[in-house]
Amino acid sequence: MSASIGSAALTGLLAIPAIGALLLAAIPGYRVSATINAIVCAFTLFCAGLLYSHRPEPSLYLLVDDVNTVFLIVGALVGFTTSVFSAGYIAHELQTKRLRIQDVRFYHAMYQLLMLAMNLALVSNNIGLMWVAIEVATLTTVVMVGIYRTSAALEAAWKYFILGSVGIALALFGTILVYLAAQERLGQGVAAMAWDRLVASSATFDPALLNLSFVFLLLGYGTKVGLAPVHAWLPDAHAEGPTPISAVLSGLLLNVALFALLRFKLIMAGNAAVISPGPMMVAMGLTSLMFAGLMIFRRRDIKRMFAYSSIEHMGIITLAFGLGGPLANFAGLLHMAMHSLTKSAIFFGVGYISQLEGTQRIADIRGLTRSQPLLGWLLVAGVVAIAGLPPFGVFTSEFLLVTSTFARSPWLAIALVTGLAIAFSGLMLRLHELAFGDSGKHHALPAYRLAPMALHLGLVAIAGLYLPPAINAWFRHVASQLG
Amino acid sequence: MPGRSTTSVTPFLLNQFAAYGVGLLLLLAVLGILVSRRSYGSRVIYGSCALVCSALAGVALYALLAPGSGPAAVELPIGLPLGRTQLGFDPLSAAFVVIVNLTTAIVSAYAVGYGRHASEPQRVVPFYPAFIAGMNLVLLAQDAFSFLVGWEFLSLASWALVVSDDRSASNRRAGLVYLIMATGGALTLLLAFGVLAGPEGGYSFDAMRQTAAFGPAAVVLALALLGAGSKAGLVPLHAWLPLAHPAAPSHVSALMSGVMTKVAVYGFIRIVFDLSGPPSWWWSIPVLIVAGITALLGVLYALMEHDLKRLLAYHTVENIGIIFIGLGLALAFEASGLAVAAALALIAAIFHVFNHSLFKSLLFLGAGAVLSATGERDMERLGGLIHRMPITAFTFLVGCIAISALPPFNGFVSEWLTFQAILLSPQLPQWIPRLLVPAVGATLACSAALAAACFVKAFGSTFLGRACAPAAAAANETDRWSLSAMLLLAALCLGAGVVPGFVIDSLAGVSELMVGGQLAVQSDQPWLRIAPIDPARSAYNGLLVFVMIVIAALLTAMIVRRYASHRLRRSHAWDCGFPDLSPSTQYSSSSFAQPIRRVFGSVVFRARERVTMPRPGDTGRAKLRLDVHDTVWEALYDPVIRFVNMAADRLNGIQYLTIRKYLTLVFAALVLLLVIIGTLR
Amino acid sequence: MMHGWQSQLAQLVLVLILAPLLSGVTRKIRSRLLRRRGPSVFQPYRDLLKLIRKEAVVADNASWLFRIAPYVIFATTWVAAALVPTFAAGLTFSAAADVIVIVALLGTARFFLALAGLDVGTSFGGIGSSREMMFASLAEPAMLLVVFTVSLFAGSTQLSSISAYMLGPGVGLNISLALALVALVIVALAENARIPVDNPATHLELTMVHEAMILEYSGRHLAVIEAAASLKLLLYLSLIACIFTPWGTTLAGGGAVAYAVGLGAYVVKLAAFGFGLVVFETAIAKMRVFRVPEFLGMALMLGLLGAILLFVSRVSQ
Amino acid sequence: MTPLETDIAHLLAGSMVLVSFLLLYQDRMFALLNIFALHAWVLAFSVAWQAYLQRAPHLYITALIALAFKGVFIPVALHRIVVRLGIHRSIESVVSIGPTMLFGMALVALSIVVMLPVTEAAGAFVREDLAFALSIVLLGLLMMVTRRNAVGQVIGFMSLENGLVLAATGARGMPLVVEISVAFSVLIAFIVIGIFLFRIRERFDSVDVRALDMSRGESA
Repeated sequence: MSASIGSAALTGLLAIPAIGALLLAAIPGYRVSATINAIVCAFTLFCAGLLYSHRPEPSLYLLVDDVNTVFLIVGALVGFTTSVFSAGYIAHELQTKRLRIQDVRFYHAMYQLLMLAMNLALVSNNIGLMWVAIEVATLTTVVMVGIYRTSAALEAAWKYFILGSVGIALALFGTILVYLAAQERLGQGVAAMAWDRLVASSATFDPALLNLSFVFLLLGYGTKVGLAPVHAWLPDAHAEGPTPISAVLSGLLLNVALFALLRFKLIMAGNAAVISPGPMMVAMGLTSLMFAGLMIFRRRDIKRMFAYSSIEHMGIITLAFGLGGPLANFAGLLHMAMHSLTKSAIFFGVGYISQLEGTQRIADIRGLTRSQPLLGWLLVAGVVAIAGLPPFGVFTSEFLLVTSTFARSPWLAIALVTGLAIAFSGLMLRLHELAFGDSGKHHALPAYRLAPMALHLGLVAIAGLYLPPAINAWFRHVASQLG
Repeated sequence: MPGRSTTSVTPFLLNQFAAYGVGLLLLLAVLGILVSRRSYGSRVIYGSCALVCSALAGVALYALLAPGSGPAAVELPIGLPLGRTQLGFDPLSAAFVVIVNLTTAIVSAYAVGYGRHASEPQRVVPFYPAFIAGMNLVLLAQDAFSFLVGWEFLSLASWALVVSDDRSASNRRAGLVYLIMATGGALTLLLAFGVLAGPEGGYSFDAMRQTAAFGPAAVVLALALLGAGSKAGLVPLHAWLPLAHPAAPSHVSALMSGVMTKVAVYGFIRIVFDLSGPPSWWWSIPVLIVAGITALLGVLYALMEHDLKRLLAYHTVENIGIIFIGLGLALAFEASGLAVAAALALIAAIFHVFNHSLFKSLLFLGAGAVLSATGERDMERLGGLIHRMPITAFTFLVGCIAISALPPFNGFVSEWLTFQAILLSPQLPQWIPRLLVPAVGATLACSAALAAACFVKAFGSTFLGRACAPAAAAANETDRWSLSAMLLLAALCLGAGVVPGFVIDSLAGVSELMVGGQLAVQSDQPWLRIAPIDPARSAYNGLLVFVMIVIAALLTAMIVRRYASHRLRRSHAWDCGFPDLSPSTQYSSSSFAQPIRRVFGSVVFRARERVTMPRPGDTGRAKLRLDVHDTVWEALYDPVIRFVNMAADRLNGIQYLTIRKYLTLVFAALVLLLVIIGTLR
Repeated sequence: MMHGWQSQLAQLVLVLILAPLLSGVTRKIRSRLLRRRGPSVFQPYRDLLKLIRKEAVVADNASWLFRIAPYVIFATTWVAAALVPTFAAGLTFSAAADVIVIVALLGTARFFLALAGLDVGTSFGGIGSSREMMFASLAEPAMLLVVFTVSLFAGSTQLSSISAYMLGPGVGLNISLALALVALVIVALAENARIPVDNPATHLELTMVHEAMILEYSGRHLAVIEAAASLKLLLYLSLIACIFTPWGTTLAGGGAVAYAVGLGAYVVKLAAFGFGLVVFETAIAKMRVFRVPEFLGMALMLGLLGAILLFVSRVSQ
Repeated sequence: MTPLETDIAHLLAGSMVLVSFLLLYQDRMFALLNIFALHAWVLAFSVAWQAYLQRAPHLYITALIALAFKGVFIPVALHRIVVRLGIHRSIESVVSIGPTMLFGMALVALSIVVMLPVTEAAGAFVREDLAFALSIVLLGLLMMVTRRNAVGQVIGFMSLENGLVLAATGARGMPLVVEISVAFSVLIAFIVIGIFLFRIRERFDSVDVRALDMSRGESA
């Protein structure tokens, strides 16, 4: 019974966005299409929610387990709230003639296509299928980043496209290597690409091939995650694309790529003879943390700054998963979820800010807590949350991460703390310029437009103080699975 | 449960009260958002804060004095996913809760009146209760997570209060520096708890006490010194303090300076004395050295200052130094098994915590009254206020005497106890502390004397002499609420000075718990005197001294009245026959400090005076140019900032590479990893 | 067991009576050494009475602080003086305060004196106050280090116990004690505004310290302050006496004879110290103001040296 | 399979590496295009050979795609672009040819070294083949990095991708090979169109910092 509901939900999870994409491609009016977009996302969220309690039978191509359910639900939630935010945002873009009506039509179709691709990447049991899905997701975001057709936007899209393609190529090579390692044991054909079987029997695989493959996968999918030094596309793509897309990129796509990395890490973990992937991930995570933290100091574009903050947090999460162990994995999962919610909330706010102020230059934005108090204070709350101060959830995960790390390798913990402090200082430096001081302007923004942002931050705050036992147990279970 | 009468107040019940108190304060913060714009809003919030705090203080006092009230923590379902939040009293936290909330209650009462001057109450009122709640949460926390949550929440709320007047760039800078340093401190504490908790994360304090600290305890000490020290304001981590404390509204400055720094002291005691096991003797060395430097530098900074609130903030640094001297001695004694001496030193420190929270907030409230009456913080532009605001002047004078450690007020008692502890140090078996302690004692004495000089300057140039600016000449006495609050604090300063025995006795539980020793019960001593070790060795009777002074003064006055002429003529000042000159000729605060600046400052602050005299016949005006350097900032903070900026600049180039170069990065990473894979096997 | 309360009362009165006489005597000797006849030794009493009978002239903008300050100063100094054993040790109140308290009481007096100097808002008052506090910032720690040294010997900070210990057999000549004595003398000179730190007789504006602070006082207020000053001198001399030359001091439970002996011994000591003081003063010249810190710094160093020597030498006790 | 068959497979794969070196060496535009066409043809043959060896007819499709799309269409298209944009003169490369070749050698050595530990169980066939494929990938990447010219970089990317296809077809019975090759063809089409649309005359990195400042509000 439960399984059948599950399979229905799974079908919905993939079918609904697909139908939505076709539908939205057909509908011209943006009001209608924006509403439909939100509704479709709501249905998708519903299906994702169903999957939490009802699991379908795993097939060779699709698999729903505890791990990807976490990513699915977080992703679907962010996707839904973003679609709500995007409705208002896009309307403004139309008024200001930055987008034409057919752009919007294209945009909505692509939005659903992106949702589809990401859901597929998450639920796919077949590593080849996962690779295809992630490539599709990348291409859709590429065209959405370039949608403004300004020289900067095209340049960003182009950079994203080229680097992304190389990343894809590397990831594919890694995938092929994994298949080669597997087909010795599991025989040729699809079976040797089914993730669950790979994990089950990875102990017997050829370690040398696995080592080699992980190098390519780490760099290939790491490009998508935005880990330094293969991060280069990320800041510009965030800065030049429409803000909803920045929110989706930071809130979802990075997680999906990270999820792919995790899947392969688990395969590696199954084999005793391989060079442990942990240190590599830790190294890249730490590099990204330090690098992004320092880059924040020199940013003049508000969206690009928060994009770097995304790199920083992806670094932290990668570091946590690289460390492994129940505490660190738990911290990583929690941090991932919290970062998705918080960062997308921040981008919602930033979207409104750039629209109200008519600029993304930090130097031109002052005293938001005066010009638009609610928005300003929400931004302050968001930055405080992302910087890892209580009562927000990011603090909880950083607390767990740092305390558990110190016990295992003190120097790493000290480096981690240094990186956190640097990034914190950078963010606060900019926040003081943005939020405080005198601002001649006074912006009118209806409060309900801020509902998605408030919702996210509210969730993060609640999670920081009280994680419901169910979720808590669930995360711990997943953490234990992540080895 | 059966067999227990429902009327008896159990520890658990007290802890519940405390938890409710914190919750109530948080509710007030939410309420504050709603009502702060109303006319009555601020009064309601501040008033209820005063009530809640006095209630909390009462509960904590009961928990401190009631026999057999051991910790039975309240467990809340909220908090860390891997363990529950535990709130509760033990003697240490109870003592600090009393200290914090007593002062906070009075300050809140002051704020009821003072709050009317706030131009933007909505930027102050909501954060005020949150601030208090944060402090109480830190004190009540019985596990690392809620401790740190409280700690950071406290920083956050006080930061919001510091930038409450965000129009001035200096305030924004103050807020930035403060928040960054506070978070840096919190991160180091995070590491400290990481050491104490160990790999599988025993985050409750009980678990930490039972399991030996993972890793060397020296690390814990260093991290605690950094973490707690940065919030308490130990030199050289004090840099944020003189920026942030004056920036906030005066009643908040009073809390930040008088109370919040004490929460940091609590954190240090909790970690070093309680959680990290028995100390080894050399722990006291770094603590004593840092503390001595802090005490001396703090007061010297204060002497160089002519902004009233900054001066007070720097004095907080000095007093923190004095407190940590006591703590360092306690560590040395405890490590050498001299339990009674350790108890004496610890109690001296905590007693000074109590005293400082009283007179420092009193002084800040006075400064606030002056600020709201004249709109001036710069002492060069004040003066003569004793005529316009006599009661404020009187209470401020009391505060000055108390903080200068002069009998019969409370500041003297705690320093006297510290001196007694210093005099016990020859019992220490090790050489190094025996060499160090007298030097520390000299430092303590020196800083006490300099403090007296500094407060002669502060009171003199603010309240005495002639007004240097029209604003000061037109000032009016402040409102009733504020006055009564300041009078109450002044009375407490005197009370704690004349009957210190009660305070010492009520701290017995703390010393027993922390260093495993107690002083003799002081209330047994005749005539309310205190004799910490032995009456024949040293004793002090504040009450008697006070009474004697009063009687002597009255007697003299009576005799003079009886026999002397009563004629009294008002006339111009004599001033060696100089004609009555403009107020600008009188000694300003910086000219008052000039001799001391020449004696001490030339070394510490590289203070240089350059006088340019016009040649005889030349009618140009003479110029005195004075430049003073903040050596600590220049030596420690500037390099760090420069380094970060340099690194940021270097890396910033990576933002502007071309796609081909980015590809080169990818390629390089790939080749590197392949080489690693190729070589590792 | 203690002395009766009468002896404490007696001391209270005694110091009050002896103080002006002491300054009278020193002045007399001083002028003799300068080949002048000089005023009678009772001149100080006459001055005080004269001042008391004169009308008090108070500056226009003097505050209430200006008028109560003299009484506070006098009262604190008097109490401090009453707590130092003079002719008898272990008096009723001596348990109420140890030597640290006495030093601090003098600090209170100085605090108010400096404030009074600032109150009227003249330049000279400011000069006096700031210099006084600068001296104090070095003199007080030096004094406390002397206290450390001495009380480490006696294992107590109670003056009675200290003098009792000094009478005892345990004390020989000790380098720390010698250093402490020198330091204490320097401090005493500074605190009592004597040459070479300050000149009690001068009214040359730029050299004044103590006189500059009380420049605005007149009449009864001035009288009270002068009395306090002489009390302070007496206090320091008797402090030196009871620590370093406690011989003849009446211990608890002595009879009338013992009291007489103690009193006699005390007067003799005062006279001797007074003479020594004057000889020293006439022998040397006054320093520039900014030489004084070096002078006092020497005291501080001596005190620290003595204390550290003692802290270290007290290893195995 | 007979040794001869595997040897032929080796021969084809090895000759692809050789052609990659030729690409790396080539510095005249049209010649570059022709050599890339050759690269694609060799790939097509080796894929077809694999199809024959593995009895996997679907691989013939891949071979066909390689032949038609990369062997014919793309070179022609690029040829026209080059003419249209008038950039047929020559290709300035960042590093001069000599060092590039040496580095290429080093890369081949590296790829063989990392492949050595692969157990014989994995089959000599796979191991050698993979070594070749890996070196082709690395050489392609090297070419992308060293060439300043957009066309040159596209060709580098395509040769890289040829290496992937070689590996994919070498992996016996790997599913989705066809789909993947199609997907990649789409990708390459995008890139070529992009070059054509955005008039990226000289190189990907034509956008210089000052231009970015204006567009991004990110002055260095």
